[in-house]
Amino acid sequence: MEVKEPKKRIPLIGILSGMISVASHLFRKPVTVQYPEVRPYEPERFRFRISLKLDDCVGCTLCEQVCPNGSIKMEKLVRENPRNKRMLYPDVNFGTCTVCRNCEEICPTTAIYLTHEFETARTKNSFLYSPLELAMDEKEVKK
Amino acid sequence: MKTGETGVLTTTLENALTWGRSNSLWPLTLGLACCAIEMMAIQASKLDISRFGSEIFRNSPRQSDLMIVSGTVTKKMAPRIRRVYDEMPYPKYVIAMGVCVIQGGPYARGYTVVLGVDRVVPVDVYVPGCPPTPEALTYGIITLQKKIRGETDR
Amino acid sequence: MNDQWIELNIGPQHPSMHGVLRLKAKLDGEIIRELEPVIGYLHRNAEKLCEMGFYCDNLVYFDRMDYVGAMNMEVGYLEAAEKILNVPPPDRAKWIRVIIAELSRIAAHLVWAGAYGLDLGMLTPFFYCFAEREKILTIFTEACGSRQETNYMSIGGVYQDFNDKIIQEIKDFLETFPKRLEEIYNLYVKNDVFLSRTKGIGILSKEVAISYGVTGPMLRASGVEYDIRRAEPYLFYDKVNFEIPISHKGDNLARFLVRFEEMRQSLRIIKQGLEKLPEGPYFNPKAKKSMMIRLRGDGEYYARTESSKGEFGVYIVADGGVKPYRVRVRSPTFKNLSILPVLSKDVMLADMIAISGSIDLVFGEIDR
Amino acid sequence: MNILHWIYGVLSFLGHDIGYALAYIIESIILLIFVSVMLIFMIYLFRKYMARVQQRIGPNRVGKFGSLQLIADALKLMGKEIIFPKERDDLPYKVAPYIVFFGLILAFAFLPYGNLSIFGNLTITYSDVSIIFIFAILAIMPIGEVLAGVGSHNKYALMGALRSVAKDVSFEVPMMLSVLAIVMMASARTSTSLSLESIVTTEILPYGILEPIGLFVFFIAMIARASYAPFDMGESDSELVSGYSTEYTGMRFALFYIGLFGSIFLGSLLIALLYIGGFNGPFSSQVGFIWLIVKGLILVLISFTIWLSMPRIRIDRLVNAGWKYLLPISFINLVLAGVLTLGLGW
Amino acid sequence: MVDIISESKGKDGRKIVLVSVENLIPFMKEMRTNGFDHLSLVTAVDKKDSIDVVYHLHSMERNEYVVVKVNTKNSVVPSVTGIWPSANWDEREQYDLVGVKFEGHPNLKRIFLPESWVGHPLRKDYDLSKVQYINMDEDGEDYVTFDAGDGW
Repeated sequence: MEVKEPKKRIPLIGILSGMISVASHLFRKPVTVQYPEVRPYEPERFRFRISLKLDDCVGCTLCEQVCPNGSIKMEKLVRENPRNKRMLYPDVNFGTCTVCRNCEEICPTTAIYLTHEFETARTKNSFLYSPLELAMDEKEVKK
Repeated sequence: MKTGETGVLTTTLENALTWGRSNSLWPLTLGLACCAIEMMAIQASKLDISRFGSEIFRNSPRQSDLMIVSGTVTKKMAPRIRRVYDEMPYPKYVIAMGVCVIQGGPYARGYTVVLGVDRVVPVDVYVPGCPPTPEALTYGIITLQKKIRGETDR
Repeated sequence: MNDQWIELNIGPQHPSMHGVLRLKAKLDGEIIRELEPVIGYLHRNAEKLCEMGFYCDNLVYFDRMDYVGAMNMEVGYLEAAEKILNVPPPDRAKWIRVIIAELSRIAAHLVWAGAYGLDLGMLTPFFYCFAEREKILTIFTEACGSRQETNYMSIGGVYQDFNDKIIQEIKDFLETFPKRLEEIYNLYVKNDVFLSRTKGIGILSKEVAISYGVTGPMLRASGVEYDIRRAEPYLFYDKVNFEIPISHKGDNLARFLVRFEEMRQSLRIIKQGLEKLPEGPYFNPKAKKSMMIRLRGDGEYYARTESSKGEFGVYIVADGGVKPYRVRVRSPTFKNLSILPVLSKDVMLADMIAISGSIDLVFGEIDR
Repeated sequence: MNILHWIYGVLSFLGHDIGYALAYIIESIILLIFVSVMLIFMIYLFRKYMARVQQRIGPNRVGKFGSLQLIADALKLMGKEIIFPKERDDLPYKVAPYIVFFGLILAFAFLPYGNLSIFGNLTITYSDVSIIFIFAILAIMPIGEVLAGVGSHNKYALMGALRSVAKDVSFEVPMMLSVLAIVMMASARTSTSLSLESIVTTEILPYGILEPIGLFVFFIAMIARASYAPFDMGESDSELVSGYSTEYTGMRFALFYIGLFGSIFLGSLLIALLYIGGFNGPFSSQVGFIWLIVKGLILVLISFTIWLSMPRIRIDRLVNAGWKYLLPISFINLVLAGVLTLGLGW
Repeated sequence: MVDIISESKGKDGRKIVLVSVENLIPFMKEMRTNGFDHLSLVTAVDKKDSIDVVYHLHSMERNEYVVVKVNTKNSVVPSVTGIWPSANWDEREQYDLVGVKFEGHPNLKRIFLPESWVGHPLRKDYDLSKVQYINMDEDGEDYVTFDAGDGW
């Protein structure tokens, strides 16, 4: 299919119509969502930060294997959990996590999952979350 | 002037300057990779960074205050980033956007990626995510504003 | 004459270099006499890293190649990887991939259209384009949870199924978008100055285009009716009706018009895809859960797909392990960029910017 | 009775010499304040307008509706480190921004702002040949740009300066010719036809209606002289990084930035005065000043819209447009004006 | 007709032709006259003891696809830049990353990495643990250093 070239016009008419089209947006509603005051629309599946249910984790190290960036390392954590005999829990380095969701996909018990938290900006380059911190809410984690 | 003698005027001036700086961060158009598109998205209509006074993306480093390092910093690019940073006038701020910039991200195991732009330039705020959503980056800019005003604890 | 030429170094940090292209130009006044692109400022060694990761992990690097149209990259990689691993996706997943890939193509072209306006000094269309792109990204977020680097598709299907809400949202988008598209289109093509900047500038002839390996909208704008979706159908592209827009002019304007027409055709494909979307599984159970990292493959496969930039080829050589032996990516923009020194010989500096903008450069893909 | 005399009337107890000296100083301060307030308002208006046509909100965090945004910007720019490039030509580099800025301010001094019944004449400095003054000052501003481009020893800046010279030269002549037509027509009615004030006060119909071609030429030339898209050759963001101002930091850059917006405002006021009746309008003896500002702002908005909706024109086509199209058109306009003046006695 | 070593069919249903290094240029010229006007891809695969160079040829008109393979022990292959200009950058890239020397290439320089980079990263024996750093000298040219203090 041959694309249509724009028709020849009298000069300046097209420019005028463009100006009118631009100026007419003055009367349309802005699409801006004023972020800090208004929470942006977050779809149900929106994912950003990894969280952990400590009681569900069985310490199978699958998430450590599947992580493409090596962000997840298993850490020994003495804790009462009959299903986790090896006492291994993941800790996540958010400095390298690409939110690919492979860990959530592969986890056999859905212990590791992703949450909507996105306000994770910091002034220090320390994003290593211990398993206990992973289980916490982002606001409670103070570094 | 000694510390004890700082009059009301200097303090007020200092406060006013801080207020001006924090509310008028002009970013530099330094787009490196994927995150640059999300950086453009904060400029665009949906998230409109101009509300915070960061409207003008200056092309020349001489006129900008904020360098958003958006995207993977390779070893070949790192000296250029340093040069651009050196060309910026004080006070200047750097936001490391995305995990590639923070610690190398998915490319950390490779052979040409700098493991964190903080080895090249001093970074003020780190925004993790790959790429961070525009909201997350906006939160980073708000954090930077708070840092300039000396309010943040994160 | 040579000693009067100004040597100008454009980039890597330059507003219209679309990332990190560096051009060493020799200028005679305003006219470019010699141009040498220097690339590699975003060389992230994705091909090496692909040899070090599982088949399912490598999707991460492909997402970040053409980062404006990430879904097309995923389709390209999975076309090859699934054949190597013998894990074909079910029909529903294939249709979902068609729909999502076309949405992604529209998003990529919208980013291009906005950025092209900025290259030429036109401020406003950028905002309209990004506002529309934002709607597509909302659909992506609705479908899989990420905006840009989605990691939506996985070996043997897609991660999450379409639900009614997503389908409704896509339908809404199909309704509102064509009108906005025409508005943006008119803003550009009705403008005399825009026409004067694009018409007859950077003419690329058919023979030169083919011999330099140029593909995609750039090739079609030079008059070759060649689209891999039609020439070598993958997914379900043989079951949908769409036209291949071509133009025989080969100039900047032709590329612009072809890309806009492609967006309209993509809308048609999405519409048909939504109609034909079957019920059923969306995931091949062979690749589910912990099987993800145990898939083995051998042989070699070269999959060609039509990304938003052109022919995107993935060549995988496997040796029977859980990780690929060698992954090679044919990136369309890499080949398209190699035409820039040819096109911008003896043109004005401003035209060179217009030409390099019309190539649609994405550096994640060129340098990989 | 203009402002100067009015102030002198208050200060007359100080004697003639001191009184007039003080009056001049106070008047200059009033002018500076007026111009800077207008420019700040203009830039704010531009930002808000740009945001709204782009479906955004624009600055709204600092002050009510972001009204203090410009103050914040100015404070920040004052506090910036000033970098002097190593290989600069010292004097041109340092002088350039001030030439642009003070050229702009000076031009505002000669504009007639109306004749109000309360204050009397609002003109800062009355001159019989104010048109010549204004256009002479307008011709100084490009010199600042050239000095900036050459002085900062940067290839982008140099190219930006060369482009802006080419642009200014090619649009200067059509602009002057179309003004000449107006002077010609005004000379039929007033003896001081080179004074902007008498041109406005003695007109019967606005000259824009009598010679629309002149208005068209002048408008285009004005946008070009003010370096607005599609003629923003000096800046050329996407090609030449930031044009002649590439190497400037802090307040020096701000002076260029103000110069950019100021010259569009100045041009709009000139068009309003010359072509669409200036401060004439209903109740002009009470609100004539307001009329002038409103007309000027409407013209400014039109040029903003042009900026926002147009791509940059290529430099050779721009020069062509200046010499091959606008110049003949302005000659035709001149002839038409002559016919109107002599033949019909308008 | 140029001699070929073997012909087979790949997993993707495309004809794979294996030719010897000496016969490559005549064979490619013949393919070009046969209408294969589009050289889609040049790939070098390090097979540890030898290197395969794979050319993906495509004919725009007939929509045909042929894969040509060359096996080289000393990693020297004649360049096909004279036949298809599109091979220019591809061959530079493969020289850069895999270290195949394309004889007769007009401008065989590294394309992604700086000229003084040691080793070819996509070789299987490339040592990732030896970190190389890149820095920029006064003139804006890159140089490679192994000294961590000089790099980033």
